[in-house]
Amino acid sequence: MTARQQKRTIPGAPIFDSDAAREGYALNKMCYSFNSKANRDAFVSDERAYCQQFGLNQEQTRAILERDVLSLIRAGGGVYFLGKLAGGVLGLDMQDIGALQTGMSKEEFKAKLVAAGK
Amino acid sequence: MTARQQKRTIPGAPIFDSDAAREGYALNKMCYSFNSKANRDAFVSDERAYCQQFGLNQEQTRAILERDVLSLIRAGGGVYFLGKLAGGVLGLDMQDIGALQTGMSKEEFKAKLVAAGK
Amino acid sequence: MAKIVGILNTSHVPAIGKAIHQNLQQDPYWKPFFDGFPPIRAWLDRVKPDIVVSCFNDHGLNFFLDKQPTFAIGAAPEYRSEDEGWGIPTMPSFPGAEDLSWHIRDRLIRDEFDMVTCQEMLVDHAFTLPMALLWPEQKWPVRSVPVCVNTVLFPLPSARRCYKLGEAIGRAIAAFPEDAKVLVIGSGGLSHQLEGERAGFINKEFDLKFMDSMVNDPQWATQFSDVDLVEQAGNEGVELLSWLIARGTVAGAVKVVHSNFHIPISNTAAATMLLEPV
Amino acid sequence: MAKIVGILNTSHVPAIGKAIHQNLQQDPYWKPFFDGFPPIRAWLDRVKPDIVVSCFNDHGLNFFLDKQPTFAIGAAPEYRSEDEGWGIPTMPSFPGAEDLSWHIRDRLIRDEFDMVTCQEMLVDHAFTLPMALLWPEQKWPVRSVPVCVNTVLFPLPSARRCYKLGEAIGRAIAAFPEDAKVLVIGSGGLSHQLEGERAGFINKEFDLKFMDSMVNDPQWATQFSDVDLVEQAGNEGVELLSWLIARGTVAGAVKVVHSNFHIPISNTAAATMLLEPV
Ligand SMILES: [Fe+3]
Ligand SMILES: [Fe+3]
Repeated sequence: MTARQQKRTIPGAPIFDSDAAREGYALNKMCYSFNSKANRDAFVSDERAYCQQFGLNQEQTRAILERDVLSLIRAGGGVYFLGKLAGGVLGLDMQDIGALQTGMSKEEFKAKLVAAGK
Repeated sequence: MTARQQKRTIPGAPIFDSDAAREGYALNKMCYSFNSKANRDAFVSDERAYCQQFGLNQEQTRAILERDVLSLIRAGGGVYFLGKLAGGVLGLDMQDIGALQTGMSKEEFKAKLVAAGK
Repeated sequence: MAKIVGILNTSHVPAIGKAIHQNLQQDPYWKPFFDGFPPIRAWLDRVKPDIVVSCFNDHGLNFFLDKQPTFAIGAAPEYRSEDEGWGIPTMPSFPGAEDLSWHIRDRLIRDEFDMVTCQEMLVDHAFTLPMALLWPEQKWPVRSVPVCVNTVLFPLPSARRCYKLGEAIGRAIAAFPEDAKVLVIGSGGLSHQLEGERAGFINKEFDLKFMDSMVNDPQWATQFSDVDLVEQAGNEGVELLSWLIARGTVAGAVKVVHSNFHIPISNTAAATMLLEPV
Repeated sequence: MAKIVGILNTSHVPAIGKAIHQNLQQDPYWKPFFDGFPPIRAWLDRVKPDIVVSCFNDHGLNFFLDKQPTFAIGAAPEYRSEDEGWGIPTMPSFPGAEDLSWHIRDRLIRDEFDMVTCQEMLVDHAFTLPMALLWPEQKWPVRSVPVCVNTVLFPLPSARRCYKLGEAIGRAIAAFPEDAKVLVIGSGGLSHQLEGERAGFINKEFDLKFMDSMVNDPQWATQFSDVDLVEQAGNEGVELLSWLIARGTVAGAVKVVHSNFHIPISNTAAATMLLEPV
C-alpha cells in the first residue's frame, strides 16, 4: 500500500472507508453469511473452523473468538456486518455492544443514552 | 401497464429497454444461468422443463423450442443473454444467428458482412 | 398525473421490529416512540396514497461489498423481506409499482444519476419497519418503489448529491402520466453511533436543528461532508441522507402534519416527521 | 506521480477468443485483425506500462438484471475470468491494482459519479481479450483496474456522461501519488448489430469518422443519444462508449501510434487504435 494521505478522523468514531473495507473484506463476508440460519449454526458449532473457511487472519480470528469488538472494527469490520454477528449469532443487543466498547456497565451505558435526551 | 409514451424506434433494430427487460426477465434469467455448464446440460436434457423451472410463459417457451430468435427478442430477450443460449448451448455462431433473423442463407449473410467493408 | 401527497421521514432500528413482534407498543420504554404514529395513520386514512417511494439504506441484506451500489432503484413486481441476521421477523411481501419504478429509473439515468437497476431486491428493516409502522395490519394498501442509498462504505454520496437525487425523483414523479398519489418515505437516523469508543453518541441539538431544516431550510444539511455528518450525528446518523433524498422530491415549501422526537430507542434518537407540500 | 502513457482502444468479439485458442492468427480470415497488434506490442516493450485501467462492458457474467449497474469499478486483489457461456477458454487471473482502484473509486464518488464498488469481480471477454491481444503469453506484466459500463439495459449512460466519467478518471490518475505508468484500455465496438431484422448492420463511414474523432474532435460522438448510436453504429456498436470513457482520461491532444481497421470479424467492424498523449 502507498502511504495513506492524511485522513480526517473523529476521535472514537471509526470510519468504514476504503482502507477498512480492503482490510476487512473476509471478515465482512463472513458476517454477511450470517443472513442465513444454516450459516449462523455452522459458525456456532465450530467458530474457529468457520473463520478459517472465510480466510480470516489470525488477529481477526482472535478478535472473533474473544468478542473483542473494538479490535474487530480496527481489523476492518463494518458495523452493519458485525451487527449480524452480535445480534443474530451472539444474542447481544446494541446496549451490550455499546457497553463492551466503552468499558461501561450496560446500566451505565443505558443511563448515558437516556441522559442524551435531557 | 400505462400507455407507453411514443418511443423512437429504429427499423430492424430492437432496443432492449425497460419494457423489454420487464417482459423478458424470466427468459433472460434462464439464459444468464447458461454461464454454468451444469445448467446448460440440464437445459439440453429437458428444454421444456428447464423453461418451466424459470417461469417462462408459453410464447417464450415456444420460441425457445423452435429457435425463433426474432420472437425471443420480441418477448423481451436481451441479445447478450440470448447469445449464451445460441453460442454456448446450441453451438450456433453469430452468422448462423444473423442468417436465422434475416431470412438469408449463412453464405449470403457472410457476403453481406464482407460487402460492408468495401 | 402523479402527485406527491406527503413525505414521511422516520428512524428505523432493528429493535423496533422485535417490539412490534412482541406487541410492546404500550410498554413504557416503547410508548413514546409508537405514540408518534396514530396521527400519521389518521392522515393516511384520509389521504390514501396509492404508491410509496421509499428512500432507505440497505444494511447488508440485498447488497454486499462485492457489488456495493451508491444508488439503487427497485424495478420488480414484488419485494420480499428476508432473514437479515438481526432476528427481525419477516413480513408479507410488498407489491412493486413497476410502471413508476421504470419511469423514474429511465429519467434518473437521463439526468446523469448512475443508478443500479434491480429487477429483484430483498428489502431489510430500513424499508419494512416504516411500512409496518404506517400499516400495522401488514396488509399493504400501496405499491412500492424502493430507492437505496449507500451508507455502508465511505465516501458516501454527498448530502448535496442525495438532495439532487431527490429533486430528480420529484421531477420524474411529476412527469408520470398515471393518476397516483405518492407518499415519499425517508428512512434512517437520526443521531446514533453503534461502534467505537464514542458508541452511544447522540446529538439532540443537531437533530432538532435538522428536523427544523426540513421545513425552514431544506438544503441546510447539504453543507456537511460525510465525515462532518459522522462528527455531528454519529456514524449511523449519516442515514439521514435518506431524509434528504425524500425532502428533495418536493421543490416547494412543506408544512408539518405531525412530528415526534424521542431519545433513546435502542441507541438512537428516534424521530418521525410527516410533511405535506403546501 | 501516476501518468497515462497511452490509450489502447480495440474491438472485442467472443470469436477472437476461440481464434486465439485455435492459433488462427495467420489464417487468412483472421490475419487482417491480428496483424494490428505486433506494432502495439513493440510499443508496450518500449513503454512498459505498470497498470492497466480497462474500460469495458460486461455481457452478463459478473452482472445480471437483478443488480444492473450503470458504472462499476473493481477494487479487488485479483480478477478471474470464468465460463461465460460463449465457449471462450478462461485465462490466468489478473492481479488488481488495488491502491489505484480505491483511489479512483473514492475520487469518483466525490465527483458525483455513483459508482458500484466491486471487491470481487469476474471479468468477461471484453476485459480479457484486449489483455490477451497485448500480451499473448498471458503472463500479465501489469496490474489492473476494471471499469465497467452498462451497454445492456437502455437507457444507457449518455455518451457525454461516459466522456465525463473518463475525464474524472483521468484527474484521479493524475492525482495518484505513486509513480506508475498507466495504460488506459477502451474495449468494444465498433459498428455491429447482432439482433433483429437489421442484424449484420455495419457502418464503415461512421466508424472511420469516429476513429478520426478520437484524435481531431474527441467529444464529437457525445452529440449522440444512445438510440442515435444504435441507428449509426448498430445495437452493439454502442459499446464504443468504452472508447469515449478511455479517450476522456486524457485532457489534451493525442497522436496515433498505430491504427487498424478491418471488416468483418464475426459480425463486427474490428478496429484497434493506440493513442499517445502529446
Ligand atoms: Fe439503520
Ligand atoms: Fe461486446
